[in-house]
Amino acid sequence: MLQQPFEISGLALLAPTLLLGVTALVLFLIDSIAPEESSSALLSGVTVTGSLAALAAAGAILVTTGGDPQDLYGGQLVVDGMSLFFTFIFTSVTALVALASYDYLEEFRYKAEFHSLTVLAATGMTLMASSNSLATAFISLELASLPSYALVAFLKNNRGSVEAGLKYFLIGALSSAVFAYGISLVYGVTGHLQFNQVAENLGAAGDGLVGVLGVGILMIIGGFAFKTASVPFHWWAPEAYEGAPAPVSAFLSSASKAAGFVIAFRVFTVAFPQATAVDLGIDWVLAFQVLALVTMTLGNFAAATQENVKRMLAYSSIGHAGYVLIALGALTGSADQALVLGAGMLHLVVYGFMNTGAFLFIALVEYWGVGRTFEDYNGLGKQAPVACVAMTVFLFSLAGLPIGGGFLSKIFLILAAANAATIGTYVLAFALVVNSALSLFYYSRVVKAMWIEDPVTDLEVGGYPTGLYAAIVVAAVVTVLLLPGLGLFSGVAFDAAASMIQ
Amino acid sequence: MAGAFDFAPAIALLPFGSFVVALFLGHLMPKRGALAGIIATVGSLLLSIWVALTVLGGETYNEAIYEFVAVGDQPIQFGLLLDPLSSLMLIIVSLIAVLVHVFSLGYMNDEGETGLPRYYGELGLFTASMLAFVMSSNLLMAFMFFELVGLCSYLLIGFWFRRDGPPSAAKKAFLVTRFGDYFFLVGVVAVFATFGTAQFAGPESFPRLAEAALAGEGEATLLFGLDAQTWFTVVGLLILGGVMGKSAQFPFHTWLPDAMEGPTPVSALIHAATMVAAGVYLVARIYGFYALLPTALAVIAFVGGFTALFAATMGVVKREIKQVLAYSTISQYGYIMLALGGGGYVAGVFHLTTHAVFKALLFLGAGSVIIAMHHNEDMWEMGGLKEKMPVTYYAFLSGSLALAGIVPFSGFWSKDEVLFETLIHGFGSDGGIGIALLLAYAMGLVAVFFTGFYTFRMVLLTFHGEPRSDTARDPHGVHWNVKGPLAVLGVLAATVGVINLVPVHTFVPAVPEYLHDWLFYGPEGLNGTYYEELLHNVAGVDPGYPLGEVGTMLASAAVSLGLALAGSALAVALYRGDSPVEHTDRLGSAKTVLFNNYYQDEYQVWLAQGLTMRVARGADKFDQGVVDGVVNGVSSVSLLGGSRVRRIQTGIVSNYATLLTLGLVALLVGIGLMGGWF
Amino acid sequence: MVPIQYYMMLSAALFCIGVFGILTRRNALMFLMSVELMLNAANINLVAFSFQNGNLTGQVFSLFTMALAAAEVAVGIGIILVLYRNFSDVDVTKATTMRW
Amino acid sequence: MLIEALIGVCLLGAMLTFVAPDRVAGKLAAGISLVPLVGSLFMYATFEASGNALFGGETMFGMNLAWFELASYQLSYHTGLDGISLPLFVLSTVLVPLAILSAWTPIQERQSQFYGLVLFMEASLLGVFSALDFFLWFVFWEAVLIPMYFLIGVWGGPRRKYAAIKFFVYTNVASLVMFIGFATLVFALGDSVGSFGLPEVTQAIADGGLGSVAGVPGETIALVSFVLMFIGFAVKVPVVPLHTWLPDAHVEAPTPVSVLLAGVLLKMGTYALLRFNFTMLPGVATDLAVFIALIGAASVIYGALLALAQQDLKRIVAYSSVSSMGYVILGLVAYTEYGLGGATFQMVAHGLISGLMFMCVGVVYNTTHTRMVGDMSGLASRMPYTVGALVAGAFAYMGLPLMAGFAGEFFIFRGAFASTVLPNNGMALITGVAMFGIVIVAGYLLFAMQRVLFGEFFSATDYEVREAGVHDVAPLIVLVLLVILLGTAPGIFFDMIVTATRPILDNVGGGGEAAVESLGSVLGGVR
Repeated sequence: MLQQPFEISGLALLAPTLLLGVTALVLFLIDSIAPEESSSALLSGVTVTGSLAALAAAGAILVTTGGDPQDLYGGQLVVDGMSLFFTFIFTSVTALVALASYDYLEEFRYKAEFHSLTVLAATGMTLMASSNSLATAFISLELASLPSYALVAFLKNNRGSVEAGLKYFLIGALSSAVFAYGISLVYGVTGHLQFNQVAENLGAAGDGLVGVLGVGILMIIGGFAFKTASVPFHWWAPEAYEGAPAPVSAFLSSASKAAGFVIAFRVFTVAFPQATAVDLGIDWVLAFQVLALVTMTLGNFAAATQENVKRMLAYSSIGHAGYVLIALGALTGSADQALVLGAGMLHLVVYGFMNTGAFLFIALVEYWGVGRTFEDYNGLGKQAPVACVAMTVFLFSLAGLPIGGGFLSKIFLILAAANAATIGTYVLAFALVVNSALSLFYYSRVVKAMWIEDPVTDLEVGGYPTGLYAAIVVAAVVTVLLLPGLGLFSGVAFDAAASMIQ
Repeated sequence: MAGAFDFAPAIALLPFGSFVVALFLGHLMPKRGALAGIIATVGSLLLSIWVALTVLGGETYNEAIYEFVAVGDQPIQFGLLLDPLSSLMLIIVSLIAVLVHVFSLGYMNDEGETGLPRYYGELGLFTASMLAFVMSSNLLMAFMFFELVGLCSYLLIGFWFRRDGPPSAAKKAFLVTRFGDYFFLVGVVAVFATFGTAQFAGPESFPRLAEAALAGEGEATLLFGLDAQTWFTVVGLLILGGVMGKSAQFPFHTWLPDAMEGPTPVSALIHAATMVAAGVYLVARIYGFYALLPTALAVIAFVGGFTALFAATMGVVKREIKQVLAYSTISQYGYIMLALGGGGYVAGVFHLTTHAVFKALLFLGAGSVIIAMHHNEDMWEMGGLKEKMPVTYYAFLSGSLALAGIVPFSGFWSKDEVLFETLIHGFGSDGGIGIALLLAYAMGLVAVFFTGFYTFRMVLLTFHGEPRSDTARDPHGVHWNVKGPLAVLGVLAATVGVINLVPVHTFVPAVPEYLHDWLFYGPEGLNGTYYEELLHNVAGVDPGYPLGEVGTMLASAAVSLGLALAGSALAVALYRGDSPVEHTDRLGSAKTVLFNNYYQDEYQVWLAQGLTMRVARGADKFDQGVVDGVVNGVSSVSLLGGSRVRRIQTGIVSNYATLLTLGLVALLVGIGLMGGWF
Repeated sequence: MVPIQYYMMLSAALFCIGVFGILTRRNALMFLMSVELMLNAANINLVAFSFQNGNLTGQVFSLFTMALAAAEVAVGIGIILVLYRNFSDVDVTKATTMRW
Repeated sequence: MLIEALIGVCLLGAMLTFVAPDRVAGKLAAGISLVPLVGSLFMYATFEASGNALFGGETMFGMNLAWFELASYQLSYHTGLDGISLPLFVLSTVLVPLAILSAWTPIQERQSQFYGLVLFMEASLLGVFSALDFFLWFVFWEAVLIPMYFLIGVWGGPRRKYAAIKFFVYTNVASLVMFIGFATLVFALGDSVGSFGLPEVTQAIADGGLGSVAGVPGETIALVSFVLMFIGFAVKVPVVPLHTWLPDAHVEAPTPVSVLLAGVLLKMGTYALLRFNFTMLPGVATDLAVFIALIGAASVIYGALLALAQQDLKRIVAYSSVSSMGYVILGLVAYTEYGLGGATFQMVAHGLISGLMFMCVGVVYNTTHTRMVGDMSGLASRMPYTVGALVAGAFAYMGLPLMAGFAGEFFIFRGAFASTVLPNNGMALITGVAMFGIVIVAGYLLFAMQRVLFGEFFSATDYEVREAGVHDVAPLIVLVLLVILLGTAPGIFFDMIVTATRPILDNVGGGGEAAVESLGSVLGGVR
């Protein structure tokens, strides 16, 4: 199917992305009209509305097209079940973060900039989900990254925030350079950037260029590893998540990670099909297995003994990146690839809610000014039971207990590893078990602090901010509902995965 | 028309009812539940007599009355087996129970004890369990009630739980018998595994199946690749474990002397006449099985003979009256075992009967003395009670003569038959069993001497001479409720031997041998005739008469009576007079050994506390240190690893870049080498 | 015509110089410049391969890369500015308030 | 439908209790927990299904709805009760109200949360015993951990945090290991099964659907997944040497929680062993019978020895649970009617008895504020009813006939002794040795009773010791009566259990001969 550029249907298909872009512009507009007195409610409202509109548009497109792939701009972009699925994640997270920012940003200037940067990053992420070419992938990745750098360093008088921004930016710049170089090598061997054409020309590597192609592919992996906070490109993550304003941490660790994964899924299933790559001697599945193993282990082990809750969540976020990498590491020839990919997608959707919720709870605690260590959380459950129940839901769901969708999605990942049934994937499965146990340990440290420990000092929470509470409660409710209701997504996820695998 | 058998369940249910009533309503009733118990046990006694009469009419009963569970064709049922043996035992048990209930009025109520509803409740439960045990139609049901009487024994020994002694004795009693019951339980499941049934009677009963299997017919699952004879012997010996525990046979006898911590009526009922008899009764009950197994028989006889002698020697030096009786009980049950093992089925049951009577009598007599002595049991503090309490004295004397085996008291007849049967079967049987029986006989014979000695030592010290303490000079009087049972039993102890005057019958055939006939002509497969055939055909146990039938009998009787008299005479010689003195020092080093009961308690306590507890503590250390240590170690190592891993996040972004590059290069090299890029 | 290998060697060398710069320089600006070197190494590759493969895709993409590099520098300079404001230094190893 | 209604009542009740004020929470929860009790008794009364749910037998009171699709697998919401699960279902509904009653005295803080969590746990427990689809079952299975963590962690003793997290992590790891095992098994079935429904999987395996995967033969896969699942469930049971979480959890948990932990939670492990390992993979089970039987026997003896060495009453009872559950393992591996039936029956029996024992110890603790054997004696004179119940419970634990424990143990002994899964009557030998546990159990219980209950009254703590209140003693009496009822009429449950275990035995086929020749293949298979 040949699509003409700017054809009306094409634009409609890109409605989520466009809506987000327009929202960002509207925010700029509001800010430029009334730079000093722009109200938090208005800005948050616009952002939430824009995100939800994009979400609704994605849903509508999914219903209309049934998830069939629709090429745009000569195949540079594609709108299919996968992209719409992830658009759902991005827009939901954006909406939640924007809702929470209503209170969080109340004291700050530059609210509009904050919101528009968030929305711009989300725009980039939706484009990443639709990218069907290494070029668009690179551009959209940068579109998602650049606002993120600024967001992390948003508290420009806060040393932590600035340091976080610096580290994020430096590692990010390095990674994008590696990524770009990898793209150039792949382009050199195959002569194309569009995924399906890359796949068709992979065979060209046969005459002595395997090494070049292989190095290129591994460097591309590096680019994704940065975005998903995977080893060895994860270095920025602990500091960035810790130093950034908590809503930004939520946004980055949930949405940005998902964006990295969606593009990785697409590249490695469409552009470098496993069978062809392995025939050539480029066993990227093995590479992902190694990365998954190291990433989840490092993330969880480092998280286990943290004193700072936010940093613990940051490391746990690395651990979860490792879990989802199983979805790539288990894409062996023996696996039911739709099952494997779908499992990763489902984990990301659940993770989008539970992890966002957890970081938003941190935002709430920062809002109260309670403190950052585990001990500071002691006895919080008595003061703010609703929020603490929600946090408990998030944490246990992250740990893979059946109080939220995280339980199912995590065991689906184990299932995926078992399904692939190679030694490597079994190692991954058991590593996940061990790590999961460890994660249960450190997540429950927070729970213990909130519910079991007695407060060290007289604890007084300062108010019950509506926006933050609303966001947290919504995230919690969705997390819980995703346990019985994961089926709503599983159909889309597995269909999308299956259609991409062909 | 409903006959006796239809009411048979009530024999056990009546005392059970009294248990419930006494326990829950006893505190509202006059006499605190004793009446309920008496009424119930009298009812049981009457019903038992009715059943016995019906059995006498030639009927027997062997029916399942309650299905415990059913799986396929192997149901587990509760049934009643009412035949001569069980109906005899029913009468004994219910009779003694009635008397003990009455006696308790004097011993417990009149002494102002508290907790009487519990006491009578437990007595009721015991009686019910014991009666149910007696009527059991299969081995499992027997085991179950066997355990329940053990429970009641535990509860009653520990009746005075506020003191330190009784609970400890109760625990020991339960534990030691439990040790035997372990073997019994293994035996029960082995019987099920082997035969698929545990029925006592009928063509599908396990003794009959065993017989068929030994004859090479029928089906029995033999385990461990053993041949039928060996495997059945193993099973038989396993069951024997329970028997030896309950009947206090060596080496499981240690609990019984301690059990005297319980109230004396309980000792009379449980630890003399009935529960202790449960063990040997069981052997008699499945005699059709043991009669197939010469090795098992030899073991039974040998254990019995040894225990008879062993316990009798310990009884010689005891100071407390109940202790003497306890060792005497152990010894007497040794005789019963000796009889059963020696092929004397009737002799065993006969001695069981007479012993139940005279030992219950002796205990109740001792109880009467104890009441009089304000619960002082030391015989060296007594003396001269003969004049103060004549009824007790004469009854006690009757029991003592029976115990010592002095003609014509009941004990003489039964003990004589026990020894005689063992002797002739020892002579008549070839091979190992013959020798074993003769050895056992010899031990039993020697024990007769000691029996006579300790019996009369006890009588003399208690009743004769001058009172040796103030309480003995002014004893507490006893009422009719004590004297009545004593009188009944005193008469019985003297006369009950008439039920089986075998020697007399030999000379004067007109004199009946009721018990012999009663047991020999029971239902098919359950009677003495049949057992004799089995002994002859399968086990190779036959009678032999070195001096001719009559001559042997007379010789045997003369020897045993002579020894009994000799023992008694020695006791009289040593302890007569107004102020007898202790002669134990003459025993030299043997005295210490005897006072310490051959150190049997010591090694058993060491087994339980020294060895087992040490092993347990070792296991606990191992568990805490190694098994749990590994678990905690894994967690510590993980956390330590975690705190190390996080150190690589140095905070310096240049290091990050370095590590990032190194990581990427390592990945490139690794995957490249594997893919053969270079 | 210059063989493609030469371009690749050039770009690889450039890339390595960039990496070396990142690993050794502590000045944030030098860090940025090194990244630019690496990006330009990619650009050389793209253009060369574009020429080699006979399509314009690579060249067009290299234009995008340049633009993005510029944007990246803009953001980067901003961050370096606030870094200087907070830490009074542009030494990237000085900002270590968060670690482990 | 009824199952769902009852679970729903529990969940709604949990929420309601959670928001209720503390002073009514206990009574409210007790009231709510009566609904499932009545419901399950109604189920028992009207139960007429026969056969095993996993072998296509009829089930009752459940539902079967499509839940969602997992790639090519259909996950369903499938529940139902058969003769194995109904007794355990009833056991749960019986123990929860009693546990709630026994909580009235000791639980004085954060009551509404406590009772809410208990009801939440009941919902999960009911789910575990009724779910017939693997994922649904696994949700309930893991959901039990959450309330348990809080119940131990918040209301527990001095080391509660350690105990709670240990329990939490240990059992969670085990569950996931088990999950890997089951997933492996299902995937090895390939296209022959399109769902994770337990009946479907069982049927597919029985039909010989286990093929080789990636060159690994089906037998090896079965072996591996059996071992993984066994390890997973063994932690829950718990089987030596995976038991060390249990004493800590029990000692620290408040009484009502110990009751549920010992009474129901441990049974989840053996229930799952029966449902998964021993039903689905009988071939492997018989191949490995010697190891499993030895593990069972080791649990019995070792657990009993450990109990003997303890001074804390709760620890004694906790280790006895390890010992008792060892019998269940023996019964399961026997593959005889009495063995399987007895094992299932013993689950119920031990649930009641251990619940009773923990409650008694709890009442003693509420009064004396100590559980150490040396710290008190002569309680019998001060609290006769409690001591009476304690004595009854202890004797039930020792396997006194006409009490539930004896029935269960005897069935197991009988079944295991006659079992032919091992050549040369190995099972008889192992059973015979394991039976020695009945002596040790008597030993430590009698010693403890003698020292604590009898003798002169003495208490090292300065509290007034007197008989506990009605709502403390009533549950004890009820449990004693239930134990006696089940002991005198085991057919109440045994009959239905046997109908449900029969298909398992039919599936094993001529277990005996097959097993003898399979010992060789074990060694081959393991290699």
